[in-house]
Amino acid sequence: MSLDLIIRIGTKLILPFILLFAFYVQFHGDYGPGGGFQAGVIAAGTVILVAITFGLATAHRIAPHGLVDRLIPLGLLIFAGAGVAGLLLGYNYLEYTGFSRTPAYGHEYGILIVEFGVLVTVSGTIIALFYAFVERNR
Amino acid sequence: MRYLSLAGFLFAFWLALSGHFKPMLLVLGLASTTLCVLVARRMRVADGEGHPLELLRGAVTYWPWLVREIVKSAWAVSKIILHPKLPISPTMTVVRASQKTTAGLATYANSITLTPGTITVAVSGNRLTVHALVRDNALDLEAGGMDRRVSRFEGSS
Amino acid sequence: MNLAPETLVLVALLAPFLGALVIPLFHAQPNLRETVTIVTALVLSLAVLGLLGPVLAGARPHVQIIEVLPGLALAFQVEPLGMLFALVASLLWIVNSIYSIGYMRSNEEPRQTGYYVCFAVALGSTMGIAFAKNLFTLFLFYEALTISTYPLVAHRRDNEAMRAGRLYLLMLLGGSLVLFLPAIIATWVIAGTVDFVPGGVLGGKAAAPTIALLLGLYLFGVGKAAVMPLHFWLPAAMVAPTPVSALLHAVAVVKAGVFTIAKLAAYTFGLDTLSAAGVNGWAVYLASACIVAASVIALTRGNLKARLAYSTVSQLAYVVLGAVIATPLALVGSGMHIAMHAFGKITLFFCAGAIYVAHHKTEIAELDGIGRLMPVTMLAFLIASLSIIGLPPLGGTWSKWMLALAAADRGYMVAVGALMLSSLLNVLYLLSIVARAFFLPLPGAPGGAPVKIAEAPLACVIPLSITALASVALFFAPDRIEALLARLFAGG
Amino acid sequence: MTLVIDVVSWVLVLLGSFFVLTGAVGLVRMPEIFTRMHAVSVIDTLGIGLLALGMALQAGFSLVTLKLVFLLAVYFFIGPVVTHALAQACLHERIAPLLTEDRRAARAADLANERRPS
Amino acid sequence: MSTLWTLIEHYNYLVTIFLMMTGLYIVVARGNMIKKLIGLGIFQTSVFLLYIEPGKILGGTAPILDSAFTVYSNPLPHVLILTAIVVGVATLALGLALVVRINEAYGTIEEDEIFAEDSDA
Amino acid sequence: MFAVAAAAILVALALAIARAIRGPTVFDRVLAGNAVGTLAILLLAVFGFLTGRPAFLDIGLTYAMLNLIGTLAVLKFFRHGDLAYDPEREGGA
Amino acid sequence: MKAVWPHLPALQVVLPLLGAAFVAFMRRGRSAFALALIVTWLMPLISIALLWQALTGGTISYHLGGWEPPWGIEYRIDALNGFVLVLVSAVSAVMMPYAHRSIAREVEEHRQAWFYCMYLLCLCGLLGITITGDAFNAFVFLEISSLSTYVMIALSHDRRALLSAFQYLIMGTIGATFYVIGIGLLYILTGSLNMADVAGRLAPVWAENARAVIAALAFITVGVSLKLALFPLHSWLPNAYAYAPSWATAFLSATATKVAIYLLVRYVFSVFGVAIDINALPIAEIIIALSLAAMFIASFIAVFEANLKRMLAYSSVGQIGYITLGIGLSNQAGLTGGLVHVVNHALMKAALFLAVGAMAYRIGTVKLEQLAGIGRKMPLTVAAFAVAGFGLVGAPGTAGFISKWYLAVGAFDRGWWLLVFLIVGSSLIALVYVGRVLEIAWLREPGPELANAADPPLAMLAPVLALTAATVYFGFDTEWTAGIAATVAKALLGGLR
Ligand code: NA
Ligand code: NA
Repeated sequence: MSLDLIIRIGTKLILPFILLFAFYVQFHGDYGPGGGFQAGVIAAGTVILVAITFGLATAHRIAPHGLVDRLIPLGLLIFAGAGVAGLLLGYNYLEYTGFSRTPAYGHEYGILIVEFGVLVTVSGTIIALFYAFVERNR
Repeated sequence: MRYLSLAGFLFAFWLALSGHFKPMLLVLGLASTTLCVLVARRMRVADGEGHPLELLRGAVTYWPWLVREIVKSAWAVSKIILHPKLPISPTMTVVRASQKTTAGLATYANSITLTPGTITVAVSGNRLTVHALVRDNALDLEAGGMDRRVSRFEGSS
Repeated sequence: MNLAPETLVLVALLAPFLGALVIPLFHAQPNLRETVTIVTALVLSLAVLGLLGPVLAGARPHVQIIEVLPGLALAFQVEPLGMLFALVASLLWIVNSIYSIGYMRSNEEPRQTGYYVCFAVALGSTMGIAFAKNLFTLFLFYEALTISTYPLVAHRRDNEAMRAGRLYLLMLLGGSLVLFLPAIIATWVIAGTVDFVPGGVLGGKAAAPTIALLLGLYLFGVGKAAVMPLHFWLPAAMVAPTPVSALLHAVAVVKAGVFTIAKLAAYTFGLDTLSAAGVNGWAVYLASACIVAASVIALTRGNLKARLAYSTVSQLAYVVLGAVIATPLALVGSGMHIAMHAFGKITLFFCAGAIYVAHHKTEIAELDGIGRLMPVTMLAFLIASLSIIGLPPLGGTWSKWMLALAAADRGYMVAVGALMLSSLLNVLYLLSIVARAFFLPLPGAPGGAPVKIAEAPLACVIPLSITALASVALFFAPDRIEALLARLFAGG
Repeated sequence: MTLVIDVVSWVLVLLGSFFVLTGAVGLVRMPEIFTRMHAVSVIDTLGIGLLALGMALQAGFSLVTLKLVFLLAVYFFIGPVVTHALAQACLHERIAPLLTEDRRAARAADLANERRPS
Repeated sequence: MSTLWTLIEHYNYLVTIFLMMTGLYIVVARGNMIKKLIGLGIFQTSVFLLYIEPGKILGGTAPILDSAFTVYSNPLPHVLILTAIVVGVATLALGLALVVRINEAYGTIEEDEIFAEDSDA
Repeated sequence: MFAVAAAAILVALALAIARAIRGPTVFDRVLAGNAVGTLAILLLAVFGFLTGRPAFLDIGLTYAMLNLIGTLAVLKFFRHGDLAYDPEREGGA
Repeated sequence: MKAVWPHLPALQVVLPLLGAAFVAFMRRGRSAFALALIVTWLMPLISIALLWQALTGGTISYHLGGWEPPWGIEYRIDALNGFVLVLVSAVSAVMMPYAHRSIAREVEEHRQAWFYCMYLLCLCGLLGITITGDAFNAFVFLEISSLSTYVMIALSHDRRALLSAFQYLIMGTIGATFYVIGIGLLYILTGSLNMADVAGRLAPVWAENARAVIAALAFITVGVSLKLALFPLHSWLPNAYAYAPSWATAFLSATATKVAIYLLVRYVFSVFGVAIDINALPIAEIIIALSLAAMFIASFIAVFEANLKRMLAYSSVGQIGYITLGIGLSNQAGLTGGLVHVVNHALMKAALFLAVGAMAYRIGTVKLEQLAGIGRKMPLTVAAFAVAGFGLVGAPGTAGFISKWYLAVGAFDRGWWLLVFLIVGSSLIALVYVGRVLEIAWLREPGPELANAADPPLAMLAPVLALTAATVYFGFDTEWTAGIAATVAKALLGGLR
């Protein structure tokens, strides 16, 4: 079977919007913890969708192994690093008040960074798991 | 151009979803949009198929027509479902698609599927294999009314 | 060299362990290796002898290493009973070491380095037991003694030896963990201390039945005392080489058991508490029964070492008897019997070993006429037997006499009867061997014909002669021991 | 005005509910997979659409409405793709559709003929 | 009657208990590792329902888009549920990965067959 | 009004679940499963309106997207036994 | 230094987390090990400083993110968890040098970096459970440590490790879920997740709805008991310990179960105990009964195990029984005994598992019948095994004796004579399984397959000997073990209602 036209076009059409939706979820998680996780799942979903419709090679071109494997610890580093940055600025761990002159904004920025770390880790994990699953016999 | 348009759509999508117009969120929205466009480029999805900018103009007339078709056939299918005898006559057929672009072809195929009572089962060249719930639906499609409508929509751009 | 008594205590404790560390270094040079053993034994004996004077003078040298828990310390203190025990053990170690050299080399025994290491550790542990200031310290070295002697018991490594080793470990270590340790902890809970204090620590702290129960725990928990019916390990351990048997029966192991019992009587229970109504009566009868029963069993054994083993079980019960009668006289008798029996029994085992080394005989039935082949050995056997029986002019006389006197004093006529009956049985099972050796003809040799004397090597014969002579000497010097033991009651 | 909106949204919601129910009934009643897909498509189109419209009317024009419209749009793009994929997979797995008439062979020939003259 | 009311009022407890039991049963009764994981997933899901109740008690709501942005928000139940879900998903993913490797190593994912194979070896 | 809708959706849900259980083919289950998902989202949306929490729309959107991915994955898996199957590289099925 | 001082609680958890993140970037096992070593060696410095602060200055409270408890997550260090922190970090630090060669032998090359990453995550989780004062945060850390543990086990090249990891995953998840149900109930009842806060609010709830409080206690107890392998919830442990990489087994046996025990103590005494009359419930009786069952049944099974690691694993189940027995006794001496055995068992079991791991390193097997005469070839290793083994028996002069002493005194203080005999009697079983190994190792002649066996390299030998020395040292100097345990026990019992 050649690559099915309808599925191909449908996927192409919707992919950027799925990704954007991921970012939307990311930045609108009520400014509290959580958004990063769903966003990570959705973002990873785009890569999985690519792999399913366009094949694994395409997915690898977009998200190579080396990148994916490093996303997990990178997210962790972002998360923990933001906390440590708080420490370095003289506040408690995970206290981001020091990130801006206005404490409330500082806190907001901190949450954003942390959530971004979560996004990176989660998407990396899910893509890595997907790769591990589909490549197990190769 | 295509990317610019995609960016426009994406940002509109963002605004609709977000509903916040605080500077920080707007900045984030723009950043996200840019990132998405970049990724789309990397994925090579925003081409004539994936972002059929050309079909935009015809959409204004085509979509309302399609909605009307959907309502009509949904009503028809409902009647069949609720009819005690379940008067179905499933039929498989092949119809010709006269669209010139793959985007147009996909529009036709999806329109068939969207309309209750008919499903595009397979696409092969410009032949669509269609499953219809009743024989009349199949014959209607064979007659090519919808095909012409989609082609006109495609051509109008 | 004039060392402080405290230093001598440490020297006595550390010398054997240091020796054990040095011995393996000379694995390839047996002569040097054995020199290390002998030197260590000499150093130990000198240190212990050096303590004798101060202790006789009333000093109680005392060393605390560390306080393990509040009120519970790893600590040592020399007192008369321990002094006596340490003296006996350290002196006999010298003799035993010399004997070991002859025995092990003649028999070309394997694993000799390990053997000497274990021996040294066992002696170090024995010193720990002798000088322990409290039950915790005593228990620590008691277990160390068990563990270090276990490889000696299993020395032959065949199935029988392994089984004996397992039994040894299980009954001694197991018994001590299951009965002895709870008794110690109970003492701790009841008295608030496990220190050895003259006059005891339990007096007035608990009701008589509780004390009696505690006594039972100690009697059976201290498995090394081989109180019947927990004595099986001792006959089974006969598979070990003879010097090991000597270690078990005379130098250290069982002596550590009965020493512990005597020490408990004097310093944990206190004689008054122990002899109070409803506490010790049952134990006196138990000890009496053991004395007789073990003697009867000894009579039925045809294997020389097995007979000696049951003899030991019986003789240990004498010490226990003295401890549980719990009068000063009885306790002095007990302490004295530890020494007397040690010299007698070690002689007997040396003799049994010498017979094995020279003629590879183990069964009593094979000993017909052997006195003609080994006159010195069998003469020593006779002397030792008489000491065990308790006939003058031998050391055993005094201890038995004191025990009987103390029993009569307290009205334990059954105990007196048991002592007398046991002496009779001793005569039967020991002197019958001597009689067989001297008066029955040597099989295979024409009657009356002169036979060539074939003794064991000198390294075997000299030690057994020394110990036999010591048994005689002890008859004439009981007052020294008595003087030492009398210090037990000399005003705290 | 509110009354009119109320009434209209009432009607829409009721109609939507009707189509949802009908589709579900069809899902149960239809004899095999292909025909069942047709029943489900009633839910996916009119069922969802009318209900959403009814709710949007109630909410008035707001972001929520806009969002609802977006939701519908996404459904309209994704729905047929999913349905198509399912149907295609069925056919590929050799699940023979229950047919009263199979016009494929004849039509293929017709179309081939049609093309040749042109 | 009042008992019945109590039960109905605390329907989420009932559902929780039902899911717990179902999940545990599957975990225990099934030899197929995938099914065990499914059971485990159901079992874990039961917890999420439990945390919905305090949300009501404390007057917290699920995140609302246009609500005023609060800096110091309480750890609302939904955060807890979400975290629990994350943990659950991670557990299931790891379990699945293990099952895949078990299948490679043993050629089966039935527990009794694996036991049989290991005891042969 | 919304209560009526909710009731209708609930009944529809029951029917769809019945179909999902009865099958008989895996594709029937996938179809019914999709319908269950759609109906559940619809129900949530209705409840959202009832309780004034339109955030459920986001859930609906998420579901729609994940549904696409999930269905495609399931179908591909059943078809090729392998999600990594690459139609461009490995040619005809 | 001054700037770091107030943030030590955070660093205790964050450093291993950061370390794990960095290690994950690494490809080579060697560099991963190096980083893990550095991080691990920093841990005891922090934990000792924290314990010192807690002992001298009272309870430390650190507010994560600057949010005030009970809303924010609070790290709360008192003598109890300071003590556990020091145990976990110090034991890890001592055994860490051993890891490099052992892991290189037992884990495939390309997975070694991954192993160290998981180890650091696990360490982070364990320290997190111990340090946090927030019930839900403890759950998160519990799962972090558990998930990384499953991976660590599965990374062994023995395929049976996969199955063991799976079984552990199932049981561990059930346990964690029970725990989270328990704290969910507490949350419903009190509206708080901060342990200290919950304890403060529980009393009125108890008066009103005792059954729900009991349910919460039951769920938490069962969940944590699964994690700490309380008999009969131990079924995951023997296989997991037997087939995991040797070093991982030693690490887990010394730390993971101990941290779970800490959690149990924390809930029973500091959360529920202060609010309700815990002695009115049959919880002590149940724990004591299960502990006794563990002490006898699990130890008895150990006697018949042919695989040395499995034998030690069953022994662990039995030894955990002693710890929980002390918790069940809940009087000064008994609780002290239980707590001090947490330390003592950690030291002894770590030494034993490491010694066995050294045998596996040298001869590739830990089957008992193949170890005949190994005492001759690996004298120091087997000597260490012997000393630590006698520690399990409770021989005087070892740390194990101290534990049993306190436990027995605790039983006496309750007036339970019979229990005393059961406590000491069960050590007989330990004597049998330890003695059996020693007999084979020392008293048999080595076969030709042991020709190349010798004591392991220094980096592996030193931790074994150090832990063994600690076993002996803490048998005599108990100021830092029993001393602190007694202080902690006094504080815990003093807080009881
Ligand atoms: Na359709
Ligand atoms: Na353990």
